[in-house]
Amino acid sequence: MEIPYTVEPRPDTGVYNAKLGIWLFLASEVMLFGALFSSYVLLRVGATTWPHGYEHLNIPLATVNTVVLITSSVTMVMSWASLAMKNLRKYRVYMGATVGLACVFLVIKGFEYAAKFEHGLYPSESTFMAIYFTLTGLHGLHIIGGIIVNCYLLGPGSRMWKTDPARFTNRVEIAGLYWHFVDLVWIFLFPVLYLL
Amino acid sequence: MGDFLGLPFDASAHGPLIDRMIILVHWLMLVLFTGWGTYFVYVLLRFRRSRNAKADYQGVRNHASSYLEGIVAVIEAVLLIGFAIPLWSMRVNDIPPESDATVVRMVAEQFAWNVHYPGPDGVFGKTDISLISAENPLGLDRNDPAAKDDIVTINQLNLPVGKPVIIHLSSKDVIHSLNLPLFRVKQDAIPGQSIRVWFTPTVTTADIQHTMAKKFSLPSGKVPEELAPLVTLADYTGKDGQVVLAKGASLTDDVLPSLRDAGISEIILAPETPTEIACAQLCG
Amino acid sequence: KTIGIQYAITALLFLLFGFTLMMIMRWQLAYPGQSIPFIGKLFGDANAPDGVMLPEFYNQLGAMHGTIMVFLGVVPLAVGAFGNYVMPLQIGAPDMAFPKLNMMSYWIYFVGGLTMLSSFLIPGGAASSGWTSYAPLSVIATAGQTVWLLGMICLITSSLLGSVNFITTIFQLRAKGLSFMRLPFFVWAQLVTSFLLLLAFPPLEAAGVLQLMDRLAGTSFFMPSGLVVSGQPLANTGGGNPLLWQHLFWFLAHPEVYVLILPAMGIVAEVITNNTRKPLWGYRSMVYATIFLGFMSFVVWAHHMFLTGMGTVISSFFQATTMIISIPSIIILTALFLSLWGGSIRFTTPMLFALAFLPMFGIGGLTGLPLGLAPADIHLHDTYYVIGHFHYVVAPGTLFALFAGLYYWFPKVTGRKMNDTLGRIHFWLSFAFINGVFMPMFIQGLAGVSRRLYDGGAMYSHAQGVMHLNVFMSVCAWCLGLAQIPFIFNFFWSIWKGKKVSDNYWDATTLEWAAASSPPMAHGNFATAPEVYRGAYEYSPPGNVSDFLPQNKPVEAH
Amino acid sequence: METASAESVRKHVRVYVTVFVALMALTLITVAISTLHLGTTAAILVALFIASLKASLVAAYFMHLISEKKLIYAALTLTVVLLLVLMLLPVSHFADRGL
Ligand code: HEA
Ligand code: HEA
Ligand code: CUA
Ligand SMILES: [Cu+2]
Repeated sequence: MEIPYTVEPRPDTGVYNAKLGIWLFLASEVMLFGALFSSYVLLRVGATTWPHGYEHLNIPLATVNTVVLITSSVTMVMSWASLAMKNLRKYRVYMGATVGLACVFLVIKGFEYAAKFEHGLYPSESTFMAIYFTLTGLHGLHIIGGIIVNCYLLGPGSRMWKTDPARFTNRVEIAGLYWHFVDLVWIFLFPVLYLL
Repeated sequence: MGDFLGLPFDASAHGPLIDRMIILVHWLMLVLFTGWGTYFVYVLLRFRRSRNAKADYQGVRNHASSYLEGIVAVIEAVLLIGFAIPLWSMRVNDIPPESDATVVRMVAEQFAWNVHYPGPDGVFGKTDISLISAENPLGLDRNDPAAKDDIVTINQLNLPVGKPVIIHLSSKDVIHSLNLPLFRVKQDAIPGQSIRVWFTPTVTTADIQHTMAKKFSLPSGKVPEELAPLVTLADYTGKDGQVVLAKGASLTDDVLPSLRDAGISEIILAPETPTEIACAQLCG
Repeated sequence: KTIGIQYAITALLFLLFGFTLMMIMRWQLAYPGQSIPFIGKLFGDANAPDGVMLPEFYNQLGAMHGTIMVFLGVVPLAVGAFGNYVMPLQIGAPDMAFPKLNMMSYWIYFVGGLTMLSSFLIPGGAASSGWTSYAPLSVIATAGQTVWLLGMICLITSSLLGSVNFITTIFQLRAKGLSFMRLPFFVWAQLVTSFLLLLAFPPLEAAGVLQLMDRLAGTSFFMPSGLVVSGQPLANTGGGNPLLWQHLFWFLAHPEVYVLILPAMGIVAEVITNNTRKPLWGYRSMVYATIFLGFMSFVVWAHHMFLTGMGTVISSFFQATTMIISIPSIIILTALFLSLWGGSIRFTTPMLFALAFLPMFGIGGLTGLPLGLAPADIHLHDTYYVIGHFHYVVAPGTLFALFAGLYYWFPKVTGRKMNDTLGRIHFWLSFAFINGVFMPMFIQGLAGVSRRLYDGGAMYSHAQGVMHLNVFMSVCAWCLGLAQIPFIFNFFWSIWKGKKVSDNYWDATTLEWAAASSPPMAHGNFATAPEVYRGAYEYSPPGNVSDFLPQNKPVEAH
Repeated sequence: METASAESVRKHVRVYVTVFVALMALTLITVAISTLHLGTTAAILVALFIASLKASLVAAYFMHLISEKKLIYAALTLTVVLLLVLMLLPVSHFADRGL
């Protein structure tokens, strides 16, 4: 007996298994970052002094990174759309772009970190720096996770396109949902850490 | 009920209120438990297989249980609004003005309580962590005029009876919890925060000691270990008229014979320190 | 299914280990400062010089007992084992929705468990700041705490993967005709439990990451300024808040306690209906109560923090929510009680454990009420009263329900039944001794004796009156340990030598009994996809020949 | 969006592009505003408002939430509610530290 609804949606719930699964996973991610965010609020309200992000952090770099990440989100959704339009070549291009942009994001972040360390700004420097490194670090890990998944879907994973295109398209959609969420987290981190 | 629960001796003004709270809840619990318990036992006997071979598909038809649940809810609401909330606000909001209270600072550390009295001038001297040392656990700045008359004790808290006490509680290292069970006082001491606790002692230590004193028949053999930490509240004289066991001393094997031939068969003993500053938080 | 069994064995072994730690601690509580007999020498001078347990070692055992029992014992057994094995069968699913994910979740749990155990071997020993790991104590603690945090992060990740899988499975793979109001109550319990795990655990994961940063990267999330530890000012920059940890911890840990109890209630409901031979009374109200309970459990966390300096407004809020959350529990228990009325009760071994659960959980739950009223909590907080309260819900409560489940589903898993006589011996001894351990705790607690004292309070005069109870409690604890021998023997003996029984040994109605016993370990549960025609508990329906009507039986058998 | 006909997908693509432009614009706007150094409260409100706007765009269009199924909505509503509870955590901490 095969596991049903791996590809086609279950009539009464209207979704296929992985779709529900990823959304539930994202729900828990929301609670994870939500908890860190409310910790940030609690600490900041309790703090006697709190620096403005722009005093310590490099806004131009971060802005570029925001653009990069949002763009990668678009290429991601485009890669799914290409598959929906039965076009594997375009899919490869867009997915490749997504991975590429993700790496660019990490490289830029790398420069940012390096700069901090040169000025002797370590997490232990202040609560602000601690929050900054923890949040961006955790977000970075999520980016890396995304890159791994996307690489798989770009390389070996894409063989499935031959055997079971519908399911492969779903997988890409799932990966996309995760990727957009990572982007979404950054959309909040950027103002919270850098602009306020 | 209070005795049944074995709540400790009350030594503070608000103690009885807290005990009443505890007692009331336990009445509710007792009623619920015995009620359901008897029902439970009855059902198990009445509806066992051998007595009731065929189960009844419907089971209970009436909805008495809903009313029961309603009643429990109402009682809980009464306990909460009628007793718990007012009592809590009395504990944390109605703090008497410091002018007519004994005010002390207590700073917890692993593993001691540093008590800081402001002295006659009623003003606490400045403290500074850079001054902290073995001799000066609070880092009290002795050059500060206000500090001149300050008194610092360790693990000892002396308070007048009948006058409110306000304790400014904090900690040097980890979280501790000031626990004075006989005074129904318990409050976490949290580093980086100063929290105020207040209560009014109603009994002197001596009186507590007397209420805790118990008669023991003189042990035949050696002194059992549970008697060892206890002390007498009076002098016991041998038959030659001179004191063999002085007031405040504890029973030892060597005095037993002389007490016996003095014809003393029972002896009154009480804990040496009937109440200590306990710490109720895991702190290492 | 394989995974369910793996979970069961691993979890049982951890339970046994956690209990063993406690039996060692109970020696120290009964005979403070006396050398532990036989095994005392084995712990080394770092922990117990010539067999006398050091306070530090006592704290390690305490913290690890709590952690292991909750996160490595009961939750994996209740959710990982019963959830994985029984739930898919009960909803007529071929398997879990994501088998690979499921396997990952088990192995991550396994690694997490080994990590925890390994911490006993490192210098400084295991975590010793209680299972609650309150900062700053936990931040300045020995390396064991770091290992504890890493272990927790594994366990949390495993639970998250698990719960995603559970929820998806329940929503997506229900058999044809199995609408939500036809689900066995056990499945409902698992569903709500999974949501609790899914949404309450991440905050603790976040807290864990922050504490790791504090310990490894020298940050000060939980460390206020100006700390002086044993005379030396701490180097850290400060600016943190110790209570932040407590908020995040209890935001998980309160829902967690319902994670411990809900599956237990589910099992009890199954066993009771089956052995009263009548439908569950008030099934719907139980379902709604469970959902409500699950939701409320997210807004009571600070009732563990009344004495951290809480004002009237907030304390009133949390007292109110705490009182409110007791109502659904009362509803569920009442429903279970009333289900007995008019039944034809068979006192089988699982039934004995299930019945015992009711009053035991009753005691545990009722003693939660005084703790929930802040003024009473002033006297009772962090005393043995609290220890008594929650052990009544987790030990004679949850553990007994889990035993009931083990005896009840054993025939399904192995095709053989466990020996009844041994089962009864196991029950009656356990029942007697477990009460002997925990009932005196209320007396000690009311007398004001604090928990987590390595001498059981012997140092305090206010405790003198009740110290003698410690010996009795410890003896009961050790006898409770002996009382498990019949069970352990029975368990392994029955796997190979137990009496072979039919697929539906208990004449039950729910779907798992429609599947062949000890189904092939390969994925795929049912020969043909079952179809459901009625609710889960059609026992002794009027005008039916047999006294039960399985969910998947097509036509009324007139 | 499993069963998306090529045609409907093309429509999607146009939407994606517009959303992309909007996101870029909003990004620049927040940065611009931040250079004005408004008062803390105002700054926070504006920044969070714009962030939420961007987030909802991403969620609605890239993650196809506008056309999602009831079940998903239900799950997310629950999550959002509990997220709010989580956000009340600091409030519960500071609201009144009575003593
Ligand atoms: C399974 C676990 C579990 C469960 C179900 C509960 C249930 C409850 N708990 Fe408990 N609790 C814990 C596990 C649990 N708890 C743990 C582990 C701790 C300590 C953590 C630590 O500090 O280490 C704790 C601590 C704890 C505290 C903090 C105490 C302190 O530290 O000072 C409080 C305070 O409000 C509390 C309250 C409650 C309440 C009101 C319930 C309510 O949900 C109870 C509702 C149930 C009922 C009201 C019973 C209804 C039954 C009947 C009416 C019928 C009874 C009659 C018969 C059966 C004959 N609990
Ligand atoms: C689910 C949770 C759980 C469970 C089940 C238990 C079970 C028990 N606990 Fe525990 N306990 C805690 C959770 C739990 N505990 C927590 C959280 C703390 C607080 C820690 C802290 O202070 O931080 C605590 C603290 C605690 C203390 C207080 C220590 C102190 O404050 O100093 C004591 C004291 O007696 C105690 C005793 C016991 C006993 C005697 C049992 C007995 O009921 C044990 C019964 C166990 C069994 C009967 C074993 C069953 C398993 C088998 C038979 C295995 C079979 C194997 C195979 C078939 C392969 N516990
Ligand atoms: Cu200080 Cu416990
Ligand atoms: Cu709780």
